[in-house]
Amino acid sequence: MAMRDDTMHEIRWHGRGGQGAVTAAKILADAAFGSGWRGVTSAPSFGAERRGAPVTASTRLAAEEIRVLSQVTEPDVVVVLDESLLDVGKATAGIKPGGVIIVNTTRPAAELGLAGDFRVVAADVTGAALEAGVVVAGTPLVNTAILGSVAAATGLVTIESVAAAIEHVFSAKLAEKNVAAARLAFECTSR
Amino acid sequence: MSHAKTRVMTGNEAAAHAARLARVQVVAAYPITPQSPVVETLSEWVESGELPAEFVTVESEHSALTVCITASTVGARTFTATSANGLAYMTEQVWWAAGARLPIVMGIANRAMAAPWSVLNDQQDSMSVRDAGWVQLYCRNNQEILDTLVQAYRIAESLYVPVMVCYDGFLLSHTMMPVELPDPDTVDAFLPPYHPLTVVDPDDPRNIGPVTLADPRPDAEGVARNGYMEFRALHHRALLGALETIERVDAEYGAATGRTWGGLLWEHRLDDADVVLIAAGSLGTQLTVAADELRDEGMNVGVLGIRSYRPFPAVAARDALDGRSLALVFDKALSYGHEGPICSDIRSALQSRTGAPVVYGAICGLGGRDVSPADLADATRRAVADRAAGIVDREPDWINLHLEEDAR
Amino acid sequence: MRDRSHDISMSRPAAGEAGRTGDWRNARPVMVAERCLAVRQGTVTCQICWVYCPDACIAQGVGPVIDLEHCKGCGICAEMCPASAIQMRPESVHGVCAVEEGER
Amino acid sequence: MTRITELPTDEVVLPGNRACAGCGIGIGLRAVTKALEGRLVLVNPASCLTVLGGMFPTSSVAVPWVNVAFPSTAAAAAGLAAGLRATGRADEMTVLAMAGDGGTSDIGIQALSGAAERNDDFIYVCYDNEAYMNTGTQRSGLTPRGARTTTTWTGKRENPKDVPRIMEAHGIPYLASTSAVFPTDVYDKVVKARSIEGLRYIHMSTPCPSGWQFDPKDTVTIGQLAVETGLVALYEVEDGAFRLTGRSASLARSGKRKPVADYIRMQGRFKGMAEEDIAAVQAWVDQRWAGYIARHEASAGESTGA
Repeated sequence: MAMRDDTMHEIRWHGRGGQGAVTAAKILADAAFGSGWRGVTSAPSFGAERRGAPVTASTRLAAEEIRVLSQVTEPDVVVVLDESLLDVGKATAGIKPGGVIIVNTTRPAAELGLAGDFRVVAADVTGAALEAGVVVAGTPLVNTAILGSVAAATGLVTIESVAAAIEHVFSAKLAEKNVAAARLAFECTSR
Repeated sequence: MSHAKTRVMTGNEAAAHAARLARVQVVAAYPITPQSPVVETLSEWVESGELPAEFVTVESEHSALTVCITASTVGARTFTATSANGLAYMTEQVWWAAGARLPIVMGIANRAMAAPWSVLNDQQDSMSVRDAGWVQLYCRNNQEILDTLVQAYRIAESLYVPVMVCYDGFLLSHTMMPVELPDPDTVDAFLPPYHPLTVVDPDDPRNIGPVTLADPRPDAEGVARNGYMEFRALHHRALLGALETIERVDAEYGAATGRTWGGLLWEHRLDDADVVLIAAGSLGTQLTVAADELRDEGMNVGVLGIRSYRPFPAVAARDALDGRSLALVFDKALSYGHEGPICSDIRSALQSRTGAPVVYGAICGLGGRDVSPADLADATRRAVADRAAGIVDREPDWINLHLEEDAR
Repeated sequence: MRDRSHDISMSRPAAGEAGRTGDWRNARPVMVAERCLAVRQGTVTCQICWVYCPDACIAQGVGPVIDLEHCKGCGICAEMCPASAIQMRPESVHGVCAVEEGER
Repeated sequence: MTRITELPTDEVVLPGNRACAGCGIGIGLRAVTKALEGRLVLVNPASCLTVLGGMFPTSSVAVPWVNVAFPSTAAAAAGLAAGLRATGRADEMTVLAMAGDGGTSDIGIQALSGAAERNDDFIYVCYDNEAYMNTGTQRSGLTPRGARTTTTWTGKRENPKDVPRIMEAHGIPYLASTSAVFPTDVYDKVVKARSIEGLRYIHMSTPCPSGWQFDPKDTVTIGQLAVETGLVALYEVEDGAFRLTGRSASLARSGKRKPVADYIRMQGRFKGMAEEDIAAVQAWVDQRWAGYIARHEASAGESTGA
């Protein structure tokens, strides 16, 4: 079992190159810092990223400074930006007993075929992104919306801190849409 | 300090902020993973006018350091950054910058050397130029990257030696963590303007860095001036002087900002430790987690971190290790055919010292091989067992190595 | 005392960096003033010897002046002089047994 | 065109330096520095010019001089220009890079190409003595066909690169080809270059008695012959307009180019060169010369509105 600082929470992100998983991991770290976590880190899957290829990223949250920099192998929380990654990305690998996996899907959690000692949270994050108009070149971008789902499903960060962290990244106009998407997803995700 | 603010940022962003706070005047760099975001950020600030500096978009790392060399020669404060093969490509100029006594500061996002290709972290790149006459400082986290880069200008410009600030690629360069940005006025007060030794003036012409013979040679007035070897001796003296300067600058930075980083070496639970774990960079950070775990198991373990690798704080390391039973040195680099470079330096520091600990080496993390605190704790347990068995000479322990031949 | 650890290799200009390079010569340029165009016209004209001297050993003038301490004896000035006013004379004249008196 | 007696008399090249007797560099360097009135900083990589400059603690050239690594000349000049701008001293001096043919066409071409593409603000003079003379006459990318060097014992088989054309392809604001033994041509070109902003490239043919193997007294004669045969052309390209200058312009008018054999037979480096090889060089020169004439006339036509 991996060693960790007391009260450390480890989140692993699964996305595809271009979906913004790395940005989501960063925004969550910023939101967590805004929510009062003194120790936060976020890291991309190290190495070259290519559009469309599966990528992972990680975020760690702790009450104190984080001193663990190695890869997240036993996450407390797994976030899946695209349902198609459940098959190819080994999304459930290593999930800590009692952990949670959050999946962007239109299907109910029970139909995802995920079994283990963890909670499965299904949310139509794409629906939230579309509703809020977070669409780039005809494609809905879910990386900000899903932060609302993470806030709802884990309670690790407040939706207000997520909103503030999104505002740090985007211009005012873009931030407004992205925050709206996150809030919608927050409302639609089971606690 | 009142205006200091904390933001969550990558190590590369922290490096860029440090260059901005130091008010660098000329930046030149060439893209290479994982360093590139540093110069992308700086070029954005130069284009937006946020950083009033010259940004030269050079065609190679060799030229990047060249631009810093000549800009520094005419008195500009300069910055560049690179990694791995980029550092290797500029190696000729790494030597030139030091021999010319130019206070250039360079960020190194440590990355493994090719071949085979790897963009991931180890420290082979900077360790391979340790002898070039630069100060080399290694950072534990992103805050230390920012603070050390600012300190580096003070060190460099006091001693007229260039400084390399090394931080682990991806593990720090691309990992976000909270970093407090000091107030610009605080940095300005800490870092006075750069006054070059070099004179570039048509009314007082000098020939800088000419052919210099082995022996002293008289000038036009018949006064004997240094030969090459005298200049090298003075350069060495400056590096040795850096031992004191690095500590003093860190302390003064602490007085200005409230943060110090241990000067040459840093320690974690070392006081009564019988077993000392040694490493440079973020590996040292992870060692503290392993040490805490082993302490919980009742093992007297502490950590000695190498912040200044050149100059090597041999006396301080010797004093810190005196009377311990085991020093276990973790290297993310290798002198092929011998052992890890930090391990060799620790051995030489302790040489012929009675009461010195047995020194074991461990090689880990080459080419980005993941190494967790648990792995480090396991390696420590193995070493402690070997020590208890009375083994003095031991081959380096390769952590997490899975050779095919071993599997058969 | 000044901290010499900051000394760097930085030269100051002076003539004769390579010593008395006049010693390099096998033959020396000798000015035959009455043939020199500048002398004949009494004005700073021609100056071809001056402009072509690689070592700046010839000072412009009505009758240019050659710095024999540093002149390496390449002979370009003599070769290019349109009036044959500069002649290259051997520094030493060799004989079989005895040394004859030369120009020096 | 400036006359010899109109050239400034101030000298920054000091007598008693370390260059070989009869070295063409001294003639060219004097003309270049006169054109800049001594208000310059010289960037110099390892080369014969380094030897001329002298050894610590004495310098033979009374201008600020920055020694740099062999491949780095153009980048070093770019850094000086940037550093002088950053410290508010850009108006105090012209940055002048001066490197040999090897330092320019071989090891230095990457940095030079980069600086040209960025149009960095300095003058680059390649003094072309057609081999690595400082290290003992090894062939460079600019060694002519037929020349024996210590790495082409039976004579080089290839023609040299046309570096000015390579530089012209970068679209730099000013480019010139000149010869050290035409000091007023050098002077006028550097004076013109001085007033232009951006990267200005000047290719300066520089005869070398030691490496080319001729009597040092013949440095100017040989250099003039190179121009009179058309092997070296004096020209400039300003904002794309090509113009032959000085002796080359008068040759273009008279059409009386001398045969390259006259030039080749005067030099020990071409000893034993086969007639067919000399003929091949002649053909190569004829073709290049025809190109110069065509461009010269085309530009002249444009400038007169024809």
